[in-house]
Order: sequence, then structure tokens, then C-alpha cells
Amino acid sequence: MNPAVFEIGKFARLTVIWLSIIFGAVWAACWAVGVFAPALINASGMPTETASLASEVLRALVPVVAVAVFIPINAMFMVLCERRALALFTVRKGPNRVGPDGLLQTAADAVKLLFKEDITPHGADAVMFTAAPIIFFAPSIIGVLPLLAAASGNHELFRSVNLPTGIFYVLAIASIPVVGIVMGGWASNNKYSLVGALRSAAQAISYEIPLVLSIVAVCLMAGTLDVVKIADQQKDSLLSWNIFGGGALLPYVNLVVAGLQGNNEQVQAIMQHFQAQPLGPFAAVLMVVCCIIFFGIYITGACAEVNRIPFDLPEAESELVSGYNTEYSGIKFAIFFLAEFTNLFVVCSIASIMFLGGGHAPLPGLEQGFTEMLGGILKQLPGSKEIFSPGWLINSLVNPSTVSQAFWIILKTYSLVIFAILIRATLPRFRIDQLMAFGWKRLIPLSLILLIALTYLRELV
Amino acid sequence: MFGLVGRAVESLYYVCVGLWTVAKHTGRAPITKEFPDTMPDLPGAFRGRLALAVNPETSEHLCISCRQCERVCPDKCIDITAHKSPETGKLELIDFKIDHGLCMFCGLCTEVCPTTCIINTNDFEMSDYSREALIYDLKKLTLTQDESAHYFSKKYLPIPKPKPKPAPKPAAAAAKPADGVAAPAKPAPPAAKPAEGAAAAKSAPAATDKPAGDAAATKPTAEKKADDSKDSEKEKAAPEPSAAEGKAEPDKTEG
Amino acid sequence: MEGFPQLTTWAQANVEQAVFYLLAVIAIPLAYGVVCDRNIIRSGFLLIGVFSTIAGLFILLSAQFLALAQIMIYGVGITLVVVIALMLTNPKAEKESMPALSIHKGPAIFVACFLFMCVYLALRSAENWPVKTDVAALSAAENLSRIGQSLLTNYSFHFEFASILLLAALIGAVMLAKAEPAVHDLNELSANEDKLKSSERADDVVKV
Amino acid sequence: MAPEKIEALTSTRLKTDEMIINMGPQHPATHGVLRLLLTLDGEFVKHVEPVVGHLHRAQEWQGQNRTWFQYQALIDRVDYLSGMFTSWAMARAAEKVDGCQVPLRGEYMRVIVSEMNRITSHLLWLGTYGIDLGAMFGFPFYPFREREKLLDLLEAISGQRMMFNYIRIGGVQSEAPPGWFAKVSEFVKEFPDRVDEYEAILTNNPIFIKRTKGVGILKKQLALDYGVTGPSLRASGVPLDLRKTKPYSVYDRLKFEVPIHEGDGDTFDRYVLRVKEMRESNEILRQCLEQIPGGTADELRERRKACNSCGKADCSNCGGDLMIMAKKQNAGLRIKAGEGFDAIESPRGILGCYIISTGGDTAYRFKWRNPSFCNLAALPDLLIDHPIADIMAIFGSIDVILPDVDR
Repeated sequence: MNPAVFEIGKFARLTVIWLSIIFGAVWAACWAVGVFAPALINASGMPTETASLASEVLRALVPVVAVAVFIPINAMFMVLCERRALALFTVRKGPNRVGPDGLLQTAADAVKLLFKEDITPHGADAVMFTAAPIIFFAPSIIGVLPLLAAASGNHELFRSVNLPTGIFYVLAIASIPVVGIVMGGWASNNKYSLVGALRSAAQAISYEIPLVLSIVAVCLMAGTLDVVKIADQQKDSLLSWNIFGGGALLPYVNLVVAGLQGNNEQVQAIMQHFQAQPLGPFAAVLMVVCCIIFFGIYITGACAEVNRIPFDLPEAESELVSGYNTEYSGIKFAIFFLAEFTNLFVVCSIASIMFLGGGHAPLPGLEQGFTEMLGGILKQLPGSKEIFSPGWLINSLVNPSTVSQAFWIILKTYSLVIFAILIRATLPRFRIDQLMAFGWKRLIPLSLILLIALTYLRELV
Repeated sequence: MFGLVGRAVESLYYVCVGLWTVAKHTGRAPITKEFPDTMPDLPGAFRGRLALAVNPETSEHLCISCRQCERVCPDKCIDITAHKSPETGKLELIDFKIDHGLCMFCGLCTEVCPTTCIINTNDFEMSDYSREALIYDLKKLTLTQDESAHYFSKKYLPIPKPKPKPAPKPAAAAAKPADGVAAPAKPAPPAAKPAEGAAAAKSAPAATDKPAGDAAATKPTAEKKADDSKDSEKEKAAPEPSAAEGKAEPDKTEG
Repeated sequence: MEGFPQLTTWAQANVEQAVFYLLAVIAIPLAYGVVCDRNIIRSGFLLIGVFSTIAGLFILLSAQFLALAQIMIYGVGITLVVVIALMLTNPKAEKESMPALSIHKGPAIFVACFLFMCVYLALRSAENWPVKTDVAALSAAENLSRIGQSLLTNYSFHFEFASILLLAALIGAVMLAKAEPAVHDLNELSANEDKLKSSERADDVVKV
Repeated sequence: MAPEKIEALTSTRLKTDEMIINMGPQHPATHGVLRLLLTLDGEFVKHVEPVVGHLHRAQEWQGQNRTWFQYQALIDRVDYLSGMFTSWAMARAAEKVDGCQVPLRGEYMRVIVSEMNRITSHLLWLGTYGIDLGAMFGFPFYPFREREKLLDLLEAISGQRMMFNYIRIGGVQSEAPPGWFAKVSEFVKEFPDRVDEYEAILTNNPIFIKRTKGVGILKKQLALDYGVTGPSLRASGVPLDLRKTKPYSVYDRLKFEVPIHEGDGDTFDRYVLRVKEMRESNEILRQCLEQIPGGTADELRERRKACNSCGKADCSNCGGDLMIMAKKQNAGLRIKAGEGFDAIESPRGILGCYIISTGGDTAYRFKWRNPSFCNLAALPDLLIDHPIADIMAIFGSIDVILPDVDR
């Protein structure tokens, strides 16, 4: 057999193992804090008021625990995933020495970085030099909170972090890391770092606009900033995803289906609807095109926001040595490194929630079928109402709809991550003036035009 | 306007072509050689660590202490200690040292060796803890009979004929080593014989001013002087090889 | 904080005040640093800190959207200011020549006192200050749509005026940044002259 | 234009401080140890001062203090990416002085290994050029994969991957090992497909085109004034390739095109030209494998079984054209008294060697004409008024190799 198949298999195995470790850990931590501990408190015979307050505090802490557990492990996995995927694209094997299949490679790297000497260069502004990685990393941790609710199918434990201004919150927080980069670059007392920092600032500001505009387009179609609502609007099928016009094509597909089934009444009903909107089909197709272009703009802007190739000018290894993190070493460098990958994950998960239907399956019956099947199995368990019985344990642990949604969102997000890695393996880097010109002269006008077009098309569909 | 759109679409197309080309590589077998697990398949010509071969058939040491390699080495990393045996009047090899820290693996010594004694093995893992440990002495350099056989076949070298046992070779062998020993050691080259022997034989008519085996005569005077003085030094140093060995040994164990 | 009734009431009773004072305690030294730090770039970063704490105060006032807008616009905007400061100043030269600003101290103190008095008096006359109390009761989503509606109805003139101002600033920036006929073009000119000669001479050389 | 006018035009601009940046000698993109002292106005280069010599190893002096035989092993290190060519240049100069005639098979072997080496050199350039332009994680591995194959083949014939010591004064060092020719022709067959792949990734890539088109324009006249040679010169439109203009060795027997680019001579042209050259080298290889007298080494060995590899000059299997070496290789290798210069076309340009021999086994004087040194001289003129990011694109595109500059 072709040895490449083995390599792909190893990569898949490694991914599955890591993901089950990550999400198992998150799940266990959330369950322990949000379900098990409150149950214990309630059962312990404390005064009811104190007990319920304590359990509410614990349940409010769940999202924080989930993110605190998830972010570092996930960043470690993403580093490994990137290295293995790059190896696949470049006919190599990648790190495969530490642990089975190189499973523990990044864990080992993290330990190595922890024990490395922490150097502050001569003439550096020590306070800012230290603060920069923190300011760079902190937003990516607090920024993902509103996404939790959408990713878990609005699970009751995460409902509290679902802000009405959810996506705006995420974008606002995501604009902070550039402060960290500028701070670090300036505080390093190194010309290369400084140039990297300046570039980063210019780039982040330029590409934030198309990025936000593409998100605005989605919000415009959805009519809300609430991520859970946006995700829920796309639950029907592939066609109701925002990348395919948020259901613009749905009536026409329904028409075709009804026509094929010979359901004349339904055909009549839909046809009447069309007569009110004669330009409807045309507008719908245009809208789909607009949305796909917006998705492209989003991906481009996101790559620029998280400094990925072809927009990795702040680091630009061949020009600026290592850009803003040239002078960093040890744990501070590790934080920069982890934050970069976390940011990548965040933008990919935003894309999958906003454009790719969040945690909903691409085909209509899939999600419901799975949920019903798992729910049916869970109902069979004995004593599912009694606290601390095995049935209760499993029921409180496994929520069918959350399982399904988590699966799909992981699949979508990591597919986007792999796509970003593929881009990284292929494209060369922009030059700074070309980057700015591309951002200001191409992407921003394009997204503005499309945004206006979309508002009108939306009325016509 | 349409030109702009056309260019954008074209650019996007070519980016996608690039992405697809890279993505296709996922289906190819990795070219990685996992080095310590699978050793590289090095060709016979590979110039690795230097070693002294023995006759693969008779296990007789092939070195005749002619010092050709010592003379030709650009790095001067070879150091031969030999003395003339008082009984037979023949050169006797006492010690043969190669400083692999100096060696640049050019392979010139193996080309000039009249008895195909000094050869490049395929061994390239010679890392050690001290520079002294890279100075290999006669014992460390000499290959076993099996290894010699392996390299002789791998490098397509002709198996040298064993030296005639009584060997009443004239004492002049010291002055004209190549002449004296190359003749019996050079059999009719078989088909696979590479480079030096065959080429030398073939090129004889072209290189008119160079009678074969005339190296000692054409030796530059300066070098001759240096060699002579070195020789005399070696002669003096000869009685104490064990001391040198004793010095080398602790270093090695230390490492 | 839907779904946590007890926690919400408890937090409002106990934590809100503490958080307010915490933010104030952070904000005041930061603001002092902005004014007094001799390093202009560090002042810029401190200013970001001040605005972040103010965003925190907005959140305490249930003005989520405003807080986020504050972070988004000022966080990045101030970074730009820092970058511009970086490009326009020479920190080393400034360290050497810190001018004695004693002449300006008096007027500065006067202006500061005046402004403080204004604010203080305004706050003292809170009973006469028309504060809409019903806004605070709105939920965040309603708050958001209320802002949108106000911007496009009652305050649309201000909104449009601000946009025109920004547009003018943008165009001005573009005009400033636009490259003037500079050395590049001159090079091109002389290069064109070279080109005419070079093609002939090049062939000659190759023939030789 | 008059200086006053320039002053008048430039003085209206915003006055800014210039920043001096020291790029190298340990910068990741200076391909070794070049130091560029850059004076920047914003991101634009105003003045460049290349500081060379960090790798100076007195290669010429070494040649004068070592025997011919010893020095042959050292000169591969002058230009370590195309060791065959440095050996060849020296061998040709020495043969010219000596008046020795290299047998035809030897010449063909020289052309085969050199063209292979030219491909490896261009492949390495291609990979590192990808790195220079920021395609750091994927693209460079593809050219290196092919380069690895070629280096394995060169290792099999010469004994080492880069310091070949294979082309000698009077011929080449050894006959190819069994199966070598078959592997080479296998490579020759599959290589054009691989080049297509590189081109699919880079040539039409909009980012790559933007980064390279119109950047670092090397005008014909400037190139000639500086003595730039090789692909960099041909990309500027000067049809100067010694293989064609002054055919040496067996190049007059081979049909090949020297790619010339009639463009501006920007970095993109240099890239296109090198890619074309790789294809042409591959074509030359293919023809050599067909034309080589005596056929493959295996065939020749079969033939020589008849005469038992007698090695006689009049033997139809061993002598004449079928020899690979015309001069005995040993410590006493001598070159007749006289002086001579000969140049060949290396991957980087015209590589010349000038020798004065007094008839002994050591040269009286060595002088190298290194293409990298002359090509590097044009760098400051190319960099002026380009942003920092273009330094890599331009410096990478003229393809210098620092040991060759510093010698």
C-alpha cells in the first residue's frame, strides 16, 4: 500500500486522540464544577439559600473553567497539528519521536520553553516587555467566552456567557492583541522588533475593517449580534448556512423538491410567493455569490489579523529575523506562540459559527436523527432522575444535542485550521505596501460595495 | 472594472492551482529517512571515516609504511610511525595515527595508496566528547577481516594478492616504496576497477613526463626536507608508542 | 446574567461597589502616568489602560455596547497614536532636552482647576441634570437597538456630521501621505536616457 | 537632471531621520555571512554598503602553497553549491597551460556531472528564494527533494555530496558505479514534471508576481558595467553564455537553447530564466546520456571484459575516446611551465581561473574570477529606493554564494 496512506492515517489518529483528550478534559472539568459540585452542595444539607448561591457561583464559573482548560491544551495540539499537516503537504513525516506518533511533542516543547532562561535585553523597558505577552494572550482567552454557548448548542451551563452583543464583543476583544505586539516590539529595544510592531499595527488596522464588514454582512442577514441566534438560524441544512446566502436559495430548492414529488399545492403556494418577487431567483443567486465572497474576505482578513502567511509581515522571518518577538525567550516566547495559535483557532471558530452553520449538521436529518438516537439510549438507563445514580451521572454528563453540535463545530473549525495550514504551505508573503494597497484599495471597497448590494438583495429575495 | 474583476478571478484561480498542487502532495509517500532507525544506503564511493584494511583473505595488514598518504594529505592529519627492522631490513609499521578532527575527507590518501590499504569506510558517525578521541591510532583504524571484505566488495576493489611470505625485498623499499610494492600488489584490474589504477595505467602514454611509481623522485625538495626531519623524529619517538597509547586511553574512558 | 437570580442580586449588593472602586483605583494612577510619564510611548500605552478601565465603568453602568466600542476604537486607535508618536519623535533626543515648562505650569493648573470645578458643579447639580432613568432598566439587546435608533433618528445630524468630519480627515490623510514627485521619478527619467544608449552598447560588448 | 532641481523637488517632502540598520552577518536571509549596512528612510533603502570578507579563507594563497593534486580537493569549497564547476574551471586552466587533451568520454562525464550540479544549484536557489519571499514552510521542500536525489547520484559517483573532488586536471576521477546512468536517465525523465509543479505553485501566483515583477531592475548597461554574468545578466537581455558564445568542452555537440529574457531584467525575469535553465540543463543531460562515447558505464564494463580492461591506449575498449582521465593522478602531479586563463559558465556566471605554473607541482600564482563577487557588486545599485522587504527578493534573485565572494 502507498505509505502516504499510513501517514494520513497516523495524522488522523493523532488528531482524534488529541481532540478526545482536549474535549474530554474540558467536559470533565465543566461537569465537575457545574454539575457534580452543585449536586454535592445541595446534598450536603447546607442552608438552602447559601447552598443555592454557592451552586450558582460554581455554575457561573463553568465557562471560565472550560476556557482555562481548553485554551492551553488546544494551542499545544494546534502546534502539533500544524507541524504534522505541513509535513504531510511537504512529503515529510513531521515530529514523530516524542510519545507515540509524536503525540507529546509540543508538551515536551512547552516544558523545554518553561525551563529556558528568561532574558530581558539590555535597554528594554522591563515592565512593558513583560506585559506585552500577557496583553497578547489574555484577549484570546476572554474573547472565546461568548462562542462557547453557540458551540455547545446553547447548553445551560454556558448560556450565561451568551451576550446579546456576542459577536461584537468577540471582535472588540480580538482587536486588543495588536496592542501587545506594538508594546512588545517597542519594549524590546530592537530595530527589527520595532519595525515588526509598526507593521503589525498598520496591518491590523487595515484588515480589521474588511473583517468587521464581512461579519456585519452576516449580522445584517441574521438581524442580530447574538451568536447563538445566528447559529440557530442556520440549523436547517447546508443551504441555510450564511455562506450560501442564509437560506436565500431555500424556497427554490423547496420548489424543485415539491415539483419532483408532485406536490402541486405546495408548488402553487411557492409560485404565488414568487410572483410577488419576480427578481427573486436572480437576487438569491447574487446573494449567494456575495456571501461566498464575504466568506473569502473574512478568511483573508482573519489571516491578516492573526499574522498568518501570506500576511505574516510582523514576523517576516527572512526580513525582520523574527519581528516583534525577536528578543523574547522562554516562557514569554511560549505565551506569544500559544496566543498566535489560539487566535487562529478563535477566528476559525468565528468563521464556522458565522458562516458555516455553527454546530449544525450540513444535512437536515442528520442532527435530529443523532440526537433522537442518543436521547433514546440515554432514556433507557435506570434511575435517570435520582441524584448520583448511574443514569443521572450519564445524563448529566452527556447531552445529545451538545454532543452533536460539538462534533460538527470541531469538524468545521479544524477543517478551516487545516485550510489555513495549506495556505501557509503554499503562498509567499506580501510586501507591506502591497498588503496595505490590497487591504485599502481592494478589500475595503469590495466589502463596502457588497454590503450595500446585500442590503438591497435581501429585500428582493 | 471588468479588467479588475478578470484579474481578480485569474489571481484566485492561480492561487487555487497552487493550493491544489500542494494539497496533492498529501497523497505521496514521505521522503523522510528516519536516520537512526534506518541507516542511509550509502554508495561504495562514499568518503567516510578513514580506516586501514587488512587482506580479506589472509587477514594480513596491508600497510607497507610507504608514507604516500602522509605526504599527499592536504591537512597533514596522517601520522605514520615506522622503523626499519634490523633483521629483514624491511619497514615495519609501529603506529598509524589519523586525526579525524583535521581530516576533510577528500579521499586523496586512498587514491595514492599503492596497496589499497587506507580506505574510506561508510561510517560517518564519529562524534565524540573530546578532540583527542578523534585521533585514531593503528588499533582503532584497522578493520577486521570481515569489514575489509565488505568494503573491498562494496568499493569494487581488487583483492590484493598476499605478500610472498619470505619476502626478501630489498632495503631500497624505503626509498622507493611505490615502485617496490605496487608492482606485486597491482594485479590485472578486473572489470569493475574504478578510478585510480585503471586510469593511471591508461593515461601512461598521455602523461609523458611521468614514469609510474616515480613519486619519490619528483618529490618537492621542501617537502622532502620536512619529511626527512619528521622521519628522524619519528625514529626517535618510535620506542615509546605505548606511552602515547597510555595517554590516549584515559582520555577516551573519561569521555 | 440570566439564569442566576441569586448571584445577580448578591453581586449587585456586594461586588459592584468594590469593582467600581477597584477600577477607579486603577484608572487614576494610570491617568496620572499618562500626563507625567516623560516617555511619550509609555504614556500612550497607559492611555489605553485608562480607556480600558473606563470601558469597565461602562459595563458597570450596563452599557455593554459602549464599553465594547470604547475598547475596539480606542484600543486600536491609541495604538495608532502610539505608532505615530513613535514615528514622529526621537525618544533619545527628547530625553536629553526636557524643556523647563515652568511658564506653562500656572495656566495649566488654572485650566485644570476650572475644568474640575465645571465637572464638580455639574455633578452636584444632579437633581437638575436630566438623566433618563429608564435606560438603565433596558436589557442589553434593547439597549443596543435603542442606540441604533437614536443615532439614525434624533441624533442623525450629529452622526452624519461626525462622518463628514472623519471623511475629511481621511481625505486629508490621503493627500498628506500621497507620494510627491520624488527621487524615484527622477531616477526613471535618467534611466530612460540610459536605456537608449545601453541597448546599443550592450550588443557591442557581447560581440567583442 | 541638475542637482538644484532635484534638491528643490525633494526638499518639499517631509523631512525624516534616517535609520541605520545592520543586516547580517547573522541575519537569516543573507545566505551566509554577508553584512549589509543599510541606511533607511522609513522602510526605504537609501544607501547600502555590503561588507564582505567574513568567510575569507585565502583560497588563492592555499593554491600557491599546496600541490596541484592537493589543491584539487580544496577548490570545491570555493563555491560549495557548484563544486564541479570550480574544479572544472581550474582543471581547464591547468590543462590549457599543460597542453593536455581530455578524452571525449571524460569531457562528457564532466558535462553530465556539471549539468547535474547546475540543476542542484538552481534548485537550492529556487528553494531558498521561496524562503526569501516568505513561502517558508511548504515550497522549499519540493526543490530540495529533487536536489536530494541529484546529490545522492553525485555522491554515488564522486564520494561526497558537495565536496566532490571529481573533476580533475586531465579528466574525471572515476567511472560511474553500476546502475548510475540508469538512475540519471530516470531522473531526467521525471524532472520536467517536477519543474511544472514548482511553476504551478510560484510562476503564476499573484503574490509572487507582485513581489518580483518590476523589482530590482538590472539594466543591461549597468549589468555589463559591473561585470555581472550568468543568469542575472541573461535575464537583462544579454545573450552571454560561454556554453554558446564560446563553446568549450563538448557543448558544441549538444543542441540546447540558452534562455535569454528580453525583459526589464527584474527579479521575476531572473526567476523565469533560472527555471528555464533547469529545463535546458535537463535536456543537455538527456543528450549527453545518449551521445556519450562507450555508452553507459555498465555497457562499457561489459565491453571491457573482452580485453580484460587492459588500459592500453590503442585498445578499442579502453583507449582513445573511451578514457576518462588523461593524466596520472598522484602526489607528483605536475603542470608544465606557463600561464593561462580559462573560464566556464557556472550556475552563477562566468567562473574563471588564471594560473601561472613554473613547472613544479605547485602553482606559482592562482587567481579566481568569481561570478558571485561581481554579481554582488551590482547589489547596492539594485537596492536603492526599494523597501526593506525587497532586499530579500533582490538579493536572493542575483544568487550569490558568500564563500565564492569571499574566497
